[in-house]
Formats: sequence, structure tokens, C-alpha cells
Amino acid sequence: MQMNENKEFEPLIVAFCCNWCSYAGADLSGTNRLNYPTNVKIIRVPCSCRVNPMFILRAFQRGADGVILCGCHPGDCHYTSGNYFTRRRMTLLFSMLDFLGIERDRTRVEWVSAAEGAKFAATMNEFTEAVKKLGPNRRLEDLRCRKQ
Amino acid sequence: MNKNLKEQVLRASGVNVLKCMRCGKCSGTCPSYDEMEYHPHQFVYMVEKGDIEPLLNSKSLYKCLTCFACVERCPRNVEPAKVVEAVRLAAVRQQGNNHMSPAQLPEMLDDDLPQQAIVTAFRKYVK
Amino acid sequence: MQEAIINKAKQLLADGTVDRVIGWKRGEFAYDITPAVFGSAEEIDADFVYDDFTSANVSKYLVKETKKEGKVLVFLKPCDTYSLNQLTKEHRVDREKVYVVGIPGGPKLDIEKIKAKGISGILSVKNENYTLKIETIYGEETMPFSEAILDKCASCKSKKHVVYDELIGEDGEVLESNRFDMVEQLENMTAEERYNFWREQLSKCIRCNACRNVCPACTCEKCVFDNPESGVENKAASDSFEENMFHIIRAFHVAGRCTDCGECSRVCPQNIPLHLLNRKFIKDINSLYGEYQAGEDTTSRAPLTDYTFDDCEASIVHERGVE
Amino acid sequence: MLRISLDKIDELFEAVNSQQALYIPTDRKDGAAEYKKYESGMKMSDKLNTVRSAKDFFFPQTENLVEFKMEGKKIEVKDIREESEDFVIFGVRACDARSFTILDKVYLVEPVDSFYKNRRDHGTVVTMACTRPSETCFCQTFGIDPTAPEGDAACWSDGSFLYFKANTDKGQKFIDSISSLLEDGDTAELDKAIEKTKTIMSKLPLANLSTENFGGDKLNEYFNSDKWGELSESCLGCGTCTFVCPTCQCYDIKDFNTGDGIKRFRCWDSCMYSDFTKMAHGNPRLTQLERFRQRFMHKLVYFPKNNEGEFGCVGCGRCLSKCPISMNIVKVMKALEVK
Amino acid sequence: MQRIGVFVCHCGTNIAATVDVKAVAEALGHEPGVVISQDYQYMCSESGQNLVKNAIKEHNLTGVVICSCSPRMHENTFRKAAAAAGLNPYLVEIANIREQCSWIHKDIATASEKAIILGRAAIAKVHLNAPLIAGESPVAKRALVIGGGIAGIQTALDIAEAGFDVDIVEKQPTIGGKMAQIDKTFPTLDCAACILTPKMVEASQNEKIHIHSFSEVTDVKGFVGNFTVTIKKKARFVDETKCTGCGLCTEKCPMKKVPNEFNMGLDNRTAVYIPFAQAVPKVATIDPNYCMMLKNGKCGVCSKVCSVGAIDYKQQDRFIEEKYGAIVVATGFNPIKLDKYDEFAYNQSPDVVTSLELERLMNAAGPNGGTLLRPSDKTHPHKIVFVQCVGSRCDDSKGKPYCSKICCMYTAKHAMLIREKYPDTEVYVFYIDVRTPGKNFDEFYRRAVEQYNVHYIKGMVGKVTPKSDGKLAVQASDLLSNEQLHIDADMVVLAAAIEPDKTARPLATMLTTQMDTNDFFTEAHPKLRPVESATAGIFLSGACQGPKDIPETVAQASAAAAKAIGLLCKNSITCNPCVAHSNELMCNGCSSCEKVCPYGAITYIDKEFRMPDRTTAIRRVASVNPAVCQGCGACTVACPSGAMDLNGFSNSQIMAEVDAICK
Repeated sequence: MQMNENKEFEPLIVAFCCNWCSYAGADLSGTNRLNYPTNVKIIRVPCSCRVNPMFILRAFQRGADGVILCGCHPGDCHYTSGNYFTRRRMTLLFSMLDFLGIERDRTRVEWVSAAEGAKFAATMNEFTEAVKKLGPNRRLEDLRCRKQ
Repeated sequence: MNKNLKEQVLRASGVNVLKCMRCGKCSGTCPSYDEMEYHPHQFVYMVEKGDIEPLLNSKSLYKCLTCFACVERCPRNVEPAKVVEAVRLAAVRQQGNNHMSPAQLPEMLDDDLPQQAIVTAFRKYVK
Repeated sequence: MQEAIINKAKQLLADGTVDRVIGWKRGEFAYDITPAVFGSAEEIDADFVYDDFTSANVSKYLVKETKKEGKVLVFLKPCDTYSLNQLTKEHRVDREKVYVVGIPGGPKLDIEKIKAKGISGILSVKNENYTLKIETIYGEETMPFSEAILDKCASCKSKKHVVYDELIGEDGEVLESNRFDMVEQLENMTAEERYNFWREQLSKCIRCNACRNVCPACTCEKCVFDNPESGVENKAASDSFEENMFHIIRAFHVAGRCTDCGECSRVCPQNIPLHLLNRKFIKDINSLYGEYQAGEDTTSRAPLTDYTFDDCEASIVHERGVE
Repeated sequence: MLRISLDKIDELFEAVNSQQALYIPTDRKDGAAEYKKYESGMKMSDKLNTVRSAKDFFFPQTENLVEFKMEGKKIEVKDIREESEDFVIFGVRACDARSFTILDKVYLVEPVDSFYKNRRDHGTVVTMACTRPSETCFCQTFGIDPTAPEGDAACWSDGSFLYFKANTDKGQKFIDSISSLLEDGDTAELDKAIEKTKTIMSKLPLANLSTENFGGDKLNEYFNSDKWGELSESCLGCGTCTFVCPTCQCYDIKDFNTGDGIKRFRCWDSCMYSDFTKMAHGNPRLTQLERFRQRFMHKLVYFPKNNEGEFGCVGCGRCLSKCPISMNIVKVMKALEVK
Repeated sequence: MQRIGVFVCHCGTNIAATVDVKAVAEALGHEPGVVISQDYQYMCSESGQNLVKNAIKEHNLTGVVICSCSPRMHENTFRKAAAAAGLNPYLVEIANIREQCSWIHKDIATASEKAIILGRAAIAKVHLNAPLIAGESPVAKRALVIGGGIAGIQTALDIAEAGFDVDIVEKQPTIGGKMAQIDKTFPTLDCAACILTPKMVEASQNEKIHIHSFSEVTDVKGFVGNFTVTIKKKARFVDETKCTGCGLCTEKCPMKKVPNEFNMGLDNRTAVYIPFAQAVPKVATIDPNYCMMLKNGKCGVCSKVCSVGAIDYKQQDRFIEEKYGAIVVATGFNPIKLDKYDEFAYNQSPDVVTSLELERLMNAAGPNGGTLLRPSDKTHPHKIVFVQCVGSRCDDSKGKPYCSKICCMYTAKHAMLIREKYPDTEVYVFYIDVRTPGKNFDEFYRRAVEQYNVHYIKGMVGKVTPKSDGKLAVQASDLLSNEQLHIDADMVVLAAAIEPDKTARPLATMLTTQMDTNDFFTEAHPKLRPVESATAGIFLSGACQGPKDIPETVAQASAAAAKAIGLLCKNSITCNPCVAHSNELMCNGCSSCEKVCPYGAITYIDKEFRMPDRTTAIRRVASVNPAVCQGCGACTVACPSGAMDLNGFSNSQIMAEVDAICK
């Protein structure tokens, strides 16, 4: 989270991208020079199913305002079934976060293929805007990590 | 070329004319083909070009039976009949203030008239 | 009932079917009952108890007990049998070493609910026709049995024993329970109301780990919260985030494995309704992936290690319930 | 004796709170009592005791000790200690009041724990005599009189008035600060109430529990007792007893990396935990039996041995009511007693 | 203490134009553990790599972070460079500041700030990187070819030629596939059988090639170099080793009304049959759906006439298991079913045929002995209408979205052959486009028009109606003359779209290879790796990857063979060291991880452990086979105790990255 006095709130977005589809999709949006905000920082994982709910909570703890998880489209997983597990895990996790009153728009799963550079950029633009609207993450932050 | 008219037809029909691959199967299948000056595939192509005036003024518009054979058989799901219908609608709208208002209708209605006929008639008698 | 159970235990010890018996041992007062392992008829005669306060789910002790030599007899209430099945399924308990006698379950009593009525100095509690006669230092008090029932028993999901070698009494049925009512109530609140609700609850947590340590699904050799390598280890919540995280991760780790035995809430010294977190997962799993009751059998695939091609997307969370 | 009508207790709280931070036990929504910072309108709980003990005021569950600020390769050590504000804890029971004496023996002897001392120096403990002890109470076992509580100042209620008496200078200062609200009154009603409480005390189920045979002398007998196995066998290894205990004083020191620095903090630890006092070589007490034994040996044998016979328990009864499996120090004492 | 080197690439101006590379290098130089931080014009160049190598040696680096283009681009380059300088290649991390930074951002200040953060994350990760050593696993020196059409045969021949054993699994009783059914081939018009059957014979006689006809793959386990495949040899009720293919049984079989699938059902065969004269293996097969002996135990004629006693009514399906180093998929294609296209009256008139049926009708071994006769009344057709693109190039709901590629050419061939043989026959071809990219293809098509006078009409047939006089009323549009044509044809030939064989989808699941939405196998790279699947060790041959004509199929078959041979030549292959591993001390043996592993890489072992109470106890713990594990990480999340972790993407590494990003 960066907030300068005169500037509008700039959310920090952590994006977990699977190596085979979404990370390549992110690369493609770069290759095609499709802009998305600098707020988004990508972490490469072999498969979306590598993303442990702990990583997502960790990001929020450390000051992320939104976390998005991108993987291959269902059926296209490089490891055949990884994203199916991801889908269940994240559905349940997000539902639990919602249950605890954490804003729904702070988390998202999006399937982005290696060919969908445009979708990647569009998704990131849209997600950043959505998180921007929510304002800084207060409900799931660790005060000890808040920047002065 | 009337861009607004093209937009109107495209919107009213919901058809993406760019999907057409010009195979002509619609015209190959059309039972009213010989009655028509412009054939189903031409409707699609001319709408794509924005060449709608000639269609509006052509009797072909009313030769289409809306049997939907072309829709059924088009390999690309272009749905030419919907284009024809949309052009027809454009023609109806162009009648301007001449057409009958719904308020005029009830007194003209015959109780035995099937509803389908009323709707068709409404369209026909206003042109 | 206690007599039948004691006789059964003594008989199975005597005929050599089992070497040890897991049951409940009476305490100082009417209610402070301790799970215990009995090795002889004498010990059983001296201390074995089964009454309205023997609510502890003893199935988890089998993890430890089946690592020892010999066969162990365990008395399981219907809800406890689900836990045993789940433990068997996850290879935590060697079923061969267990002799299960199914016994009728609750409703059991919650001493906290009696004390909450302002009744203190409790010397004895008797159930007379569903009225509790409570003898105290300050005189005798009465209260309806129904008002002192443990929460977990009030929303009992099943009177059916899903695993047993022998039954004492009749087997019951799976019940239509109202166990998701509170979850639903929360779902129908606004996000802010939910947030405030949970903040109030979870801020009470003193991280005593009672919920985790009593939980029959929490049998990890080393819990991630005790393991500095895990990156989430912590001993006490230094921040509201850590209060939340512990309970989110704990609930997630038992998601699809929790048999909803209710022990977590029963033992919480701060009365945090922890079972609601587990039930939220159960409710979601039921509605999104089909009815699933962990512990119902020992073979079915757990919902989180399974999938179908047309599972709903995570965005369903955005589409349901109250924002 | 100085007293105030119970009707005017709100005025009393307001007056105290206007001078320094005031904490009183109050009922939560779920009915349990806990200490909270006083706010206008807050009612004092009539529960016997709070779930968490009053030790939190001097020895909180977590507290930061020092910070390391990192910028690139530079590390700066920051002493974050600051003078505590003055505060009053009102309504502490005799058992909890005695627990401070026990904690003092740990934290105020050399080397003095400056964090603890800081809070202790600035905190005034106002105790409240018990009138309605519970079956789980056994403070008498440790020579505590709940009708004559320790603390900087003590107060008694006879149902209509609160009576005050100072035990220390700090307590006197507290009474002076509210003297305008107090009036002198006779204690006839109060004496009757105290007598009544004393009668109840003698009839409590644990009234006869004795420490006579405990202490440092029979260390080996107790340590080697064959009862430990049976006693500890159903222990879950959770920290409930430790964390509700007013006298448990063990802590762990941990580092939290905030990303641009380290916060070194201490937090309560429990000897019941498998990673308690873990060292480079591993854990000194590998089984739950050993860990369980440690807790009770410490309270009943080691602590009195090192502290002139002062036991590490005040008989508040919290562990009796909160242990998930209802195993507790009373059961241990009864089972273990070596004559 | 870590000694990390950071190298920031300008990539010419690709990075340097939007990221202040000097400032990034400067900022990252101050990070803990970093001992050297440099920027350079082109890090991936020879001199750029030397910079890294020298720094590794000079500063005795323990980790390297390259801030450059995507790791998908040059991770390997830099890993190799590190290895060359004596640093474990897995101690290199890439911060992607080109594709994911400089190319998408415009403002130098914010882009540079982000580049620094990405660099920090890579540094945080590399702090925790462990040197990994790639394991090796042996390669089974045997290949499996699934499908025995021209693609499978060619692949098998090429692999056998290189000296490796190769098994062909063919689900039909004979190899040969679709090409065996074709009459003539374009654009040369030579006879398909004449060029195919020698290859079939060659395959059957090559001692390195083992043909499993009438067989199916039922299970595939393992991984590149080490596949274990279960093959079901379906019961053909004839002992292959005894049968001489004399054909006496087929002559005597009393059940003569079985639709002959080789001739597209246009004539009949017997219940015991040999698909065609040149079948390989030339062995009879009994069709249990029709054989009276097998159905109700009454007959047994074939058994009586068989002089070698090859008939075995009690034969059962057999399963064999074999190890393979490489698998080539050559499952081919089929024409689509035309039930959906009612307008062409395919189901209403026998005289409306598909092109493949026409091949059989015109083939000398076909139902009419090579004379083209109408199937309905066996008369000579005088007017034949060809319809192109039936089911091809359709909207998804209407058929196949792709061009089937071969129809234009074979239709020209058919038209030409008919006009050649029966000059009195009028041939009309209704086309949308005529697509003839290929050597001598357009010339061939022009010959049909110019030399053979085939009527090519741009337009589509809208409707075919069988008439009472046996004619077919064809209604079509002629787009160029803008009229609707009505032709009374004797026959209508439909160029049906082709689709992958139905067995391909379940096979893809077994092989863990990817397919596109049309069930064509997806190649590892559409341009640069067109004959490999994304799954290592699985190669693609022929029409299973996309519509192809014969020369293209053969070319791809040989290419797939070359790839397979390249693999089989190795004695062992290097495994990906980024695999999961289980910490046995923490593992509960609960089986969660095993259930989510797509490769079956996790097994459980009972192991003796020293328990806290100083006794020993046997505990069930997970064990990962590093050669089988592909490193997806599904198990790491399924594991509640965190015993399962992934090399190269460990929990602590990912969390360190998160921390660094959120700093």
C-alpha cells in the first residue's frame, strides 16, 4: 500500500501466476505492450495449485490490498488437474474470508492462458480498479507491518 | 451509405454479418429465391457493406417467408432471416408518422381474428 | 447405562478381547470428568463413569493408544464414531487394534450453562425428569435440563453409529439438524457486521491451543503453528491478523475432514464459537460439491482432494449471500 | 472505616478514571467476566472472577522488547521502552492479588525485569474481598484469606456499601484521591458479611486440601512418583491451564520480521507445549508426562524450595473449570500426596 | 553469509528506455547479502554472460539474480552460464523486468520502482535457494506407436531403422488405417494400395517392429524414458500364431450378412473375416456380435474347416505390460457422422454418399469391383454432384470450426477420375473456396476444370431431396451468376469434415497430454515443436494433431520418429530437480497428497521412527519418486502439516517473495 499525501490511494496487488499459462500470458501482454498498473507484482509458481492459502494470508498480512491467483483454464492445466484443486481450495478459502467479513473484491481467481495477453492486462486493470475502490486493506492487515 | 441504418439493422437483428464466409448455402436453401431480387446471401453482404437503401426499397423484403431454412442451415450461424427481418423492421420504422398507432387498433379489431394475424396485419397495413 | 458399559468393559477385559479400555473417570465434583485409560476391572469399578457430563470425544486418544501393544476397547457415542472413521481413513488409527462399542450419546450437559445461571458452589447435579436438581453450598437450585444442554448436542447431526463392533442399546438415525442455522444467520449479515462479530469473538482468543489439541482431525505430527520452518508459526497472537490467521488456517486444514464433533467450541475457555468456522466449510462443501459428511465412511474421497470438471468458479463467492 | 454507598459506585469509577486509567472486571456479551478499560456506564461484573487472571496487567501475553530497524545493510537497534502510564486495577480478588507477590519473586529479583517493574510501579491494585466463593476455590490451602485481600488497597462490600482500607502507600494515595467521595461509617454490617463468608469458606469441598506434605523436601519422591503416567495420560498438551493461571510466568522470546525491521517480542509460553524451552539440541522434556510433571513440580515443589516455602499456586480454581479434560492441580495434589 | 550478485540488463533500450537500470542496480546493491550489483547492455550476450561468470568466480558468489527478460526466455541461458562458472544452476533467479515491467509501463519513475521491488523479491528468494542436483533416470530402449495407419507405420519403420524395438498398437484387426481404404492418391493418381501395402509388409517383416493388432492401450504410467503401458489384446478367437490367413473359414462361414466396415458398410462380410486381401497381419478375426457359435454355441463351421486348428472360441482378452522410453501417438482421423445434416438427405438416400464411401465404390476391391454404380439400383450415374465443406468451417454449434484440408484435393481427384472413366457423366462441384496450397495441387485442380470439364460452381448446396423417380433434386446457389440452380442428380457426394478418432480423448487423459477443443492433440509449440506434445516423451504423428494429407502425414511421422529416436539414443535423461519431497519427521501418512498427485508419484512406506518417549515406532510416511514427480505442487497444499514441500518453489521461498513485494 502506498499512499502519498496528495496522491490517490495506490493499492498493492500480488498476483500469483502459474508458470505455464498465466505467467506466459503476462509475458505476452508485455510483448504486446498492453499496459496494466505498476501496482501489480507477479510471483511465479509452477502451477496455481502450488498456492497455499497461507501465501494469500501472508500477502494481506504484509500489506497487500488485493491478491489475485491466475492459472491455466480448467482442462488446460499443464499438470492436468492442478487448477481443479485450486478452484475448490480457493472457492472455499474466499468463502471463508467473506464469512469473516473480509471484502470479497480483495481476492480473485482468474484463468488466463498463454495466449491471453490482452485478457491478462484487462484483468489486472479491472482488479486494480476494484481494489482501489475498496481502499486500503484494514481488516486483514498486520499493524506491525504497516508502513509509516 | 447510411451508417446509422446499418447500425440499426445490426442491432435489431443481433447478427454478426462478419461471420459470413460467403458460401451461399442460405440462398441455395431458400424456397423464395426466385421471387427475390436480392437473395439471402446478398442481404447479409449488402448489410455488411452498409448498402441498405436498395434492400429497403426492394420487394424482396416481403418475399422472405421467415421459414428460417437459411438460419437452420447456415454453417456459420449467421442467421440471414434475422437480417431480413431487421431490414423489414427498419422499413417499418421509416414509415414515420404514417403508421397506425396502437390506440387506433381496438376499434378495428374483430374478436374472431387470431392474434397472430393481428400482429401481421398491423405490420402490413402500415406500409 | 453406566452399569451396562462397565459390565461390558469388564467382560471384554476378562475374556481377553481387549487389553485396555478407554473411557471416562470421575473427578472431584459432579462435572469434572477426565478421559482415561483403564487397565483392570478394579480401576473400572473404582472410577469409571458415564453420565450426563461425559461429553468428551475420546476417539483421538486412539492415535496414541493404537501405537502401543495390544487391543484397546473404546466406548464411542454416535458423533465420536465419525471421528474414528475419519482417523481410520487417514491411517492415523489402526482399526485392527480397536474394539469399538457404540453407546448412546447425549444430549450432554454444559456446566458453563449451569454456572451462567448464577449457580455456584455446585456440589451435585441430578437429572430428575428433565429438571436438574443442583445441590450447592448456597442451597438447592433447579433448572430445566434443556437449558443446560451442550451446544454441540443441541444441534446433533446424527444418532447413528457409523462404525462399531458391538452396540449397547439401539442404533439411531442421521438427524435433520439445525446445525447450519447460525452460519446462515451470519451469512445474511453484512460484511461489516460479520467482521465485527468475528473480531469480537476472535479477539478473545488466548491461543491456548485447546481447540487444536482436542480436535480429532488435528493429529499432525507437528502442527504448522508449532513449526518455525512453516513461516506461520506463532505462539501468541501479537496482532488481530494473527488471531484471524490461526483460526482461518486451522479451519482450512480440517476442511472436508472435520466431522463436526463440536469439541473445539466445547473446550474453548473463552467461549469462542469455533465450530461455526468448520460448519461454514461443511455448509459450503455440501452446497457446492454435494452432500459430504466426513467420517461417514472410510473410503470416499475428501472434497478437497477431489474435483469435477464443472465445479463452480471461485467467483461464486461474489455472487452469493450478502456483501 | 471509609466507605461509599454502592449506589455511587459509578461516581467513584468516574472519579478514578478522570485521574488515571481504570480497569474493572465487566461482563462480556457471552456472560464471562474480563478486565476492561473503564468507560462511562460500564458496570462492574458480579462474577466471582475473570476468565483471564489479572497478571495480564503486569505481564501481558505479548509485548515488544526491542526493535531492529534495517535499511539495506544497516541495522539500527531501537530501545522502545517507555514509561508506563499510571493505572488502577479495581476489583482484583485475593487469589490474583497474591499472584503478584509470586510474580514479583520472579521478576523483581535481580536481574530485575524492567518491563514488569515499569508496569508494577505504575499500577495500583485495588482488591475486593470475596463474598460468594465457588466449589473450585482453594485459596485457603495457600494461606490466603479471601475476606482480607492483599493489594495496595482493599475493599469490602456488605451489599450496600463499599469499605476501603489501604495496605500500602500507593493504596493510601489511591484512597486519598477519592476521599471526597468517601465517608466514615461503622462496620457492623460488614463484619457480619465477612463472618458469613468465612463460614462458607470452611464448608467448601476443597477446604481441607493441604500443602503440608508438599514443598522442596521430598523432591525425588514426587519426581519419581508412579502416578504421573496416569495423571498425564489424557493431557492434551494445550496451554489453557497455563494461560488462565495467575502465577504462570514463563515466556518465549521471538522475532517478528516486519519486512523493514525486526520486532523482538516476548509472549507467554506453556511448559505443557512440546516446544517449550526448546534448545539447539532439541527439547529437554520429550513426553507429555515430563511436561505435565514439570508444571506441577514447579508449582508444588521447585518454587517453594527456591522461595521460602511460597507455593506457585494461589488456588483461584481457574484451571479446575477451564481444563478441557478436567485434569488439574487439585487432582494432582490428591493423587500424589506423599505422607 | 550469502554473497549474491545482481545483474541488471538494459536489453538495448527494451528495458533501459523505461527502467532506470543504473538506479535499479544501485538500489539492489544495498540489499542485504548483495556483494555486487551491475548493469549491462545485453546480459544474454556472450560478453554479458562472461560478466556473470567472472563475477561468480571473482566474488565467490553464492547466488545470482538477473534482472532481465522473462525467465521463460533466458532462465536456461543464465543457469548454464552459472554452471559453467562453477555455481549450481539452481542458485540463479530471474527478475522479469522486461515483459512484466518495462514493456507495460511508461513512467520511468514508477517502472524503476517496480523493477527494484521485483529485484528484491528475486534476491529474497535466492537467499533461500538450495543447490539442486538434477537426477537421472534411465531410458527404456523401446518405443510405442499408438495407431497403425500410414503415420504409425512410417514412424515405426523409421524408429526400427535406427535400431530400436518398436511396438505398434492398432485397434483394428489389421494395420493400414484410412489409407488402405483409399483408391487413388492426389495429385499423382497412383494407387494407394500399391504404395501402402509394401510398407505394411515391410513393417510386419521388420524384426524390430512388433504389431499388436486388434489391441488397445488401457493404461499408461510413468514418465519420459520410463513409461509402463498396459495393452489389451482383444480376443479375436483365432490363434494368431497358427492362422495362415488362408481364408477358408471366411468362405465357409454361414453368417454372411455382416456389414463390411472396410467397405464403409456398402457390402457384407462374414462373421469370421479378414478385412482385406493385403491385411497385416493376415489373420482371421471372429466378430462376436455376429458369430453364431459365440452367440448361442450353434455352428462351429470355421473351427471344422480350419486345417491348422487356429480357431479358439474360448479366447479371452489378454493384457500385456511393457516398458517404453517414448510414445508416439498416431491415432488418426475419421469422417464425421452426417446425421446432423438432414438437408443433404444422407440418411434418406443410399445415393448420397461420403467421399470415403465413394473411394470404396470406385475401388477395384470395393463392393462393385471398381465399377461406379449407384448404391440404390446399381445403375450407372450420369449426373454427380459434389458438395464441399460438409461440417467443416462451421460455427461451433453447427460442425467443426476448422478446414478439413484434404477435401478440395480429393474431390478434384474424384471428379477427374469419374470424368476420365465415364466421360458421359456430368460432374458438378459446389465449393465455397478451392484451397490448393501444395506442390502441384493447383495445377491438379485446374486440370479437373480445364481438361476434364468438371463444373466448379461457387456456391453451396442448400438442399437435397430424393425424388420418386430415384433422382436426387439438388437445390443450390450459384453465387457468381446469382441464380438458384436445380439439378436432378443421380448421386451426391459429400465431402464430410474429418475429426480425430474417438479413442484419442481418453488416450490423452492417460498420457496426460493436452488436446484442443476439437480433440486434436496440442503440440508443444505450434511452430517450433510441432511434433512433440507438451508432455515429455510423447510425440505426435499424423492427423491426430490436425488434418493432414498423406505426404504431410508421412513427413510428420518421420519427424516424430526422429524426435523419438533422439530420446531413445540417450542412456538416461536428466530429471527436473524442482520436485516435491516429504519431510518424514512431520508426515502423518494421511494420504491427502497421494490423492491429488496427477502422476502417482507418491507412495507410502512404513518406517521406523524414534518416538518422543524414546521408544521406536513404525509410522506410515509419504515418499516421492523424484523421477515421476513433475513439480506441480498440488501435494504441498493438500498436506496439512506442511511436511510436503517443493524444491525451487518452497513455502519459505514463495513467502520470502511475498514479503519482499509487500515490503
